[in-house]
Amino acid sequence: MSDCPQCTDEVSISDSARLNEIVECAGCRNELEIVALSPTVLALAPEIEEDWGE
Amino acid sequence: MSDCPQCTDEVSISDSARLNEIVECAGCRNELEIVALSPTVLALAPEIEEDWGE
Amino acid sequence: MTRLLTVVKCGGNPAVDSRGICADVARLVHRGESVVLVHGGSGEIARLAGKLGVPQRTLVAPDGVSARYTDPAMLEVVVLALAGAVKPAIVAALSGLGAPAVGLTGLDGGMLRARRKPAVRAMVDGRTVLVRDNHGGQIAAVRTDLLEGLLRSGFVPVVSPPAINEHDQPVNVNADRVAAALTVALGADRLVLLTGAPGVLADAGDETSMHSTYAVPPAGAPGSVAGGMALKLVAAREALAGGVTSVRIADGRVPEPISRALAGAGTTVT
Amino acid sequence: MTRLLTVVKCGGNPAVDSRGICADVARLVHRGESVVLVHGGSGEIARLAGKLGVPQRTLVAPDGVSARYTDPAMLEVVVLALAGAVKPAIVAALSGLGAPAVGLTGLDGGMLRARRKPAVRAMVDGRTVLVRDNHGGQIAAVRTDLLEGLLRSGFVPVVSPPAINEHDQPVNVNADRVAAALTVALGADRLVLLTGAPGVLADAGDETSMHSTYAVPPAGAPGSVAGGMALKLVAAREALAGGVTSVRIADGRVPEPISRALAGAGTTVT
Ligand SMILES: [Zn+2]
Ligand SMILES: [Zn+2]
Repeated sequence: MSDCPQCTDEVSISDSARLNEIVECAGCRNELEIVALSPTVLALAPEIEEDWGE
Repeated sequence: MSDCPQCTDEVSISDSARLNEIVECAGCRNELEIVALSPTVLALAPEIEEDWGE
Repeated sequence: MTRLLTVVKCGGNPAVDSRGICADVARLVHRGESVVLVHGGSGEIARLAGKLGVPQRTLVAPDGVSARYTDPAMLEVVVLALAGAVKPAIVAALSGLGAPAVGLTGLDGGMLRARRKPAVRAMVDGRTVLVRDNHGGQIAAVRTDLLEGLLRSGFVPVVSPPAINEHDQPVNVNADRVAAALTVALGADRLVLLTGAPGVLADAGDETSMHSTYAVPPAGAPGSVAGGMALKLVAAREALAGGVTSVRIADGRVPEPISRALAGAGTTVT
Repeated sequence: MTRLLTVVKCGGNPAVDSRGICADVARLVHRGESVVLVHGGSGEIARLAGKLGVPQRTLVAPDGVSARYTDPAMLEVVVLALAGAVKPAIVAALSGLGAPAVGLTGLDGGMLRARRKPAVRAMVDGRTVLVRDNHGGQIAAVRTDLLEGLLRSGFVPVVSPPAINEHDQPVNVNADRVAAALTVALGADRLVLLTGAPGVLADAGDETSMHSTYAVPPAGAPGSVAGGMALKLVAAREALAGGVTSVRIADGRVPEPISRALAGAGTTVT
């Protein structure tokens, strides 16, 4: 478990989580990035305009 | 020993001669190229304008 | 520019016959038309990456579309392969056919300015992750002065990625979209995207299933087509949106592939 | 061409600071002068040859002068390194300095036509042998239309080997001699050959032994100078013979190396 930096809800993190993985906070629905592991640190994921084919 | 293709003199070829080596015929003073080994075949070496720095 | 101007994109795909394409470019030039040839080089990139021990990796977006993962080592390989191997071979081939070619990348004359995104979302082992060292980007601006000058003087520009970003660093961009962006910016008459298939196929495994025309949806991923072709259709859509009236996707494996495409072979994208 | 035109050759030698050279090129361009920058890339060639497992070999002529043995594998490495690595880095650097650069090789627009000799004589283990797969040659003709058009439009051409032979195949040529040939063909005002030494040294091990002027003998190998410098002097002689009035060999390792050379630093070749 780790705290959401936006709403401070607890966010459950799987044991197999990896650095830079995106998880969604069930409380505020924001997308969060795992920016550190053991202990897990979450940050608001940057908004990215998705455009593939690069 | 091998024959000069220009003057038919015998040209002595060392045991350590290598392919494409240039030897001079003592008879006609032409430069000859070893174009085959065992048996040795000699050919008149092409005239080349030497220009280094390439 | 009053002469008919065609932008041609060739692969990439080793199945595409670059000698035949060069011969056809020379033919067009010799009858007084102008051509800009845009090239990729996936085969040469793969060969060189293998020789240099740089792993080829793919980013898969959450929607399933995939793209090359251009980390710094791969960016070096991409530029080596395109600018240092594929392009000199094309320029020498065109020269041998009497078409005076000039090889360029998007760096030259600041031709292709790109934005590199600081991070992209990708699927890795079923998880969505942010990838921050991808040196791929999308074209943000095109300068045409260099190309226009060369075309006026009768040269055949041979153009490929990389583009240059706002920090003047090279960025990999998709070559089909380079071709589309140049077609729009130059106000060219026609865009021909050559590929290793007869055109856009309804069934990727069946070469007889070609659409003679294909209406690309106005937004989102084009449906029911595989990876590389989806990107060609995105490029085609960008060209159409920019006012290009003739956009064809056609077979690059046949003799005179450009002439055939201009005569109606392949898929007209609308 | 009415603007002052300077042809600058930079190495090659990893000691030469290409950032400083690019900054100086941009300075000249911004004050209204024209510059053609010619580059080699021996450091990058060596690095890439090592990575690709291509041995670097040298041909030693019977008179003791040596040159790169450019077999087909090495020709590929040379073109990869020059066109695919060194040149894009220079073009991006100049672009970042506000000098719109265009990277070219001798293939582009048929700029540098070379003759490849079918065979050269070389010393191997003390014996004279003929080497037939050397893809090095000498410049036979220069076309200036491409360069002149680019210079008129305000671009900075960034030029390197290879040249193209009569069979439209790439041929390696010496970059110093490329610079000399372009200076002559363009009718440029000045040729500056930058190197990893203060100028022409009387004693190669003593940087204080620089000749401020050096009269190069009208034919034959320049006496009492080591390999790389001998070739620069041959190039300088070719420029002088072609009517160039200002030929300098100067230090490429210092800040503002071109401005310093033009202000009198280094060796004036006469
Ligand atoms: Zn939350
Ligand atoms: Zn004889």
